[in-house]
Amino acid sequence: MSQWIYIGLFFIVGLIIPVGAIVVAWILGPKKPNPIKMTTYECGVETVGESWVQFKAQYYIFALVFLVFDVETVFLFPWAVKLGSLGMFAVIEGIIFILILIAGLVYTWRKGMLEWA
Amino acid sequence: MDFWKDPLKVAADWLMGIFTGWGMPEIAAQILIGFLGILLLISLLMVLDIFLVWVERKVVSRFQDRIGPNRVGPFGLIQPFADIIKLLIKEDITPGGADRTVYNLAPILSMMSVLILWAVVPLAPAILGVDADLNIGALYIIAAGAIGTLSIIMAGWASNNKYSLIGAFREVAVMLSFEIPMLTVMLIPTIFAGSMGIVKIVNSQDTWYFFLAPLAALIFFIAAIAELGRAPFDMGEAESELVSGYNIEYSGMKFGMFYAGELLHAFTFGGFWAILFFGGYRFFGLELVNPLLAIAILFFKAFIGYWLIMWVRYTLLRIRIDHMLAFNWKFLTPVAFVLLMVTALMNALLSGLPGWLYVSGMFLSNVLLTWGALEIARHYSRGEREKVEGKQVVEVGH
Amino acid sequence: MVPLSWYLIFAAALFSIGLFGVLSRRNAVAILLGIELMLNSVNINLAAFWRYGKDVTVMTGQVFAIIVFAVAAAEVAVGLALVISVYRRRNTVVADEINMMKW
Amino acid sequence: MTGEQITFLAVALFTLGSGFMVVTSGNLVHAALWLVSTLFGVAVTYAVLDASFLAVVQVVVYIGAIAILFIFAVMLTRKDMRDQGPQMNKNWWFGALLAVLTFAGLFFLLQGWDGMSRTAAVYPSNFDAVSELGNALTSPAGYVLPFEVASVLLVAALVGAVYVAFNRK
Repeated sequence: MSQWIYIGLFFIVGLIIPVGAIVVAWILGPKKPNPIKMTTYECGVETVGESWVQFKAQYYIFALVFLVFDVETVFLFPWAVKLGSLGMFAVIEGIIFILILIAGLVYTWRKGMLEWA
Repeated sequence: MDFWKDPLKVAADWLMGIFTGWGMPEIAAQILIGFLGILLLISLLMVLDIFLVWVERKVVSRFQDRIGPNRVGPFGLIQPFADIIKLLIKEDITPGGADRTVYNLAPILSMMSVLILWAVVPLAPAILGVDADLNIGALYIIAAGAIGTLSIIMAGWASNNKYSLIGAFREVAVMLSFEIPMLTVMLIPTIFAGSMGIVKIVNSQDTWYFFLAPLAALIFFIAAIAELGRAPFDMGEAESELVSGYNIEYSGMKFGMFYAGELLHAFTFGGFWAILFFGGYRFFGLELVNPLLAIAILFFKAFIGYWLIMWVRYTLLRIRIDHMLAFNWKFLTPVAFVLLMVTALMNALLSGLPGWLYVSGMFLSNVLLTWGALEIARHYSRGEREKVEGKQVVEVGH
Repeated sequence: MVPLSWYLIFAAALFSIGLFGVLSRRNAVAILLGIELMLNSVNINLAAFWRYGKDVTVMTGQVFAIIVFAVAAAEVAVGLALVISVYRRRNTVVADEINMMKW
Repeated sequence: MTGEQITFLAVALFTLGSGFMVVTSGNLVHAALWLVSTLFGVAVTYAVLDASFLAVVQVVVYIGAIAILFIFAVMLTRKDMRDQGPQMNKNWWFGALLAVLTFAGLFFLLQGWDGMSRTAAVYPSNFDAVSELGNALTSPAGYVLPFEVASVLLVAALVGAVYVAFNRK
């Protein structure tokens, strides 16, 4: 708990400093908005249509694969901490775990989901 | 005499005396001192950040055979301060269609995600409460990175601009993907040290972990560059196609936050590279002489890491996003997983052996694994090339 | 010290908010958001019971919570995949309009 | 009121407030962002409970992966930036009633339980929770099977999700 107080203080200071910088800039800077200035910047070309563009589903697949692997790797952290004192049994257990993980990766790969098609 | 041994502790004790003299309870005084210490650290980091702008500009110009800033002050040293003044008095334009709250929150979170990383940086063997030795330090780095990822997607979405949305998506896809090998290689120092606490990892590095796991250090370095979104992985802000990516609609100080955050992030990851694989503040017992010397050692090592990141950035070309993601998922991630298995196995097999045998066994297994992975990759890519170009590939001498 | 009851009531309130989201939202993604809130409230309970049990060295509560993380991740992965699959076929994510299994 | 109680109340109010915004916000991207702040509040709750590992995993997994996946999914299932039509179905009042009743019922049930005013167990000063967790997850006497099954579950989820959503034939 006492360590987390310091971490919390870091969060607070880490918020104060950028907020302070932006507020100071906001006070010092001029404020003369006009409609042209506020338009979307697309290299000077008139904006066509909504800013929403249909983005590739591929981005979503990478996020999906990432989610699964992220959770699994996080699972391995307690294992890694304890590895030194548990001996061979834990090592084999971890290797089985990672092999299952790799099986998932291989399946995704075979399915062609990792291609940027 | 006492002051020079541990100046920060002396200062903390002195402040403690003052605060308790005012009738403040001890816990509150401690928290206040912690707050002041953190404020001091972060202010110094911001000054360092301003200096990094100058370093970056000077180094890139040298790489590109230019002189760089040289007008304002000696060697252009005052240039970044002039930049700061410009950023401060510049008009802050919010695009019309922007989602104001999210738009304003994004640069703040981006900067915060970098600053909070310093909560787990062990600056010296003994320094007041700032270096809280969390027993989850390694994961904390990734957690702070998660907030950075979020800030990028917020900036891209809130700007209401096609380029920034595409840039944010690319950037986030790359950052997410490269987080997997990074997490995996972070497990390797954890295995050696038997703890996730950064201080324990540093203290147990009697031999630098670089010698135990050079491949892990390399993978961490590559993943860190991708995580930072710097060239050759700067897909998110590919200037020539996406103008500036997710931060295109930002101006003035808000853009300054993204820019300064990126530079400080690079420096911080140089520091983490040094901490995880190159012994952090340790340098042949020199760190025990004086805490300030230990901090100097850490910053020196971090600068070397930062310099390498810059070197890579200004030497290599941008990689296409499909190549980048394929490189991560089809090469880096499997290699990292295999390396993790090999390290765990070797660690168990070699644990009883004398030190030098252990180190050389680990080192050799890493080198062998690197060689094997490169061979397989070369074989595979030759096959791919033959598929594309027909059977006419002739091995060209280097 | 914070008594155990505060945590339990906090978790119950979060659970109820999540339940409200699940029952009243039209968008399928928003329904999944509500489910996330409910899973989180369960995890708070597990962590609180670990801390307020007789012996903190018994890690059952935390192990349970970590397994819940894995289940939540799996649930999100499959749930959102189903939503996207439906969206691609029916061009809608409104739960009322997804009625292919109804006669 | 001790400092810990004030912290807890502030965090709980923040979390519940953002949780309420998650279920009522009209803009789905905003709802997902409010979810992030709820999740962050829960992470702080874990930190208050001394469950450091859970706190960090909460940020890494929930904010770093699940929330991002939600934002991606919201953007993938919309035709333009804004949502049209009402976000609540016509029976929302029934849902609200049921939620209030659930809370009241849970509150009533908890009132009758005698363990409610229990205070936290002593936290040994040199107790390394992560190491103990590693022990529990990997030692044969602990939770080895759930540990491995979780891996299988996640791979199964990956396979299923990839198959359902993106089966290219």
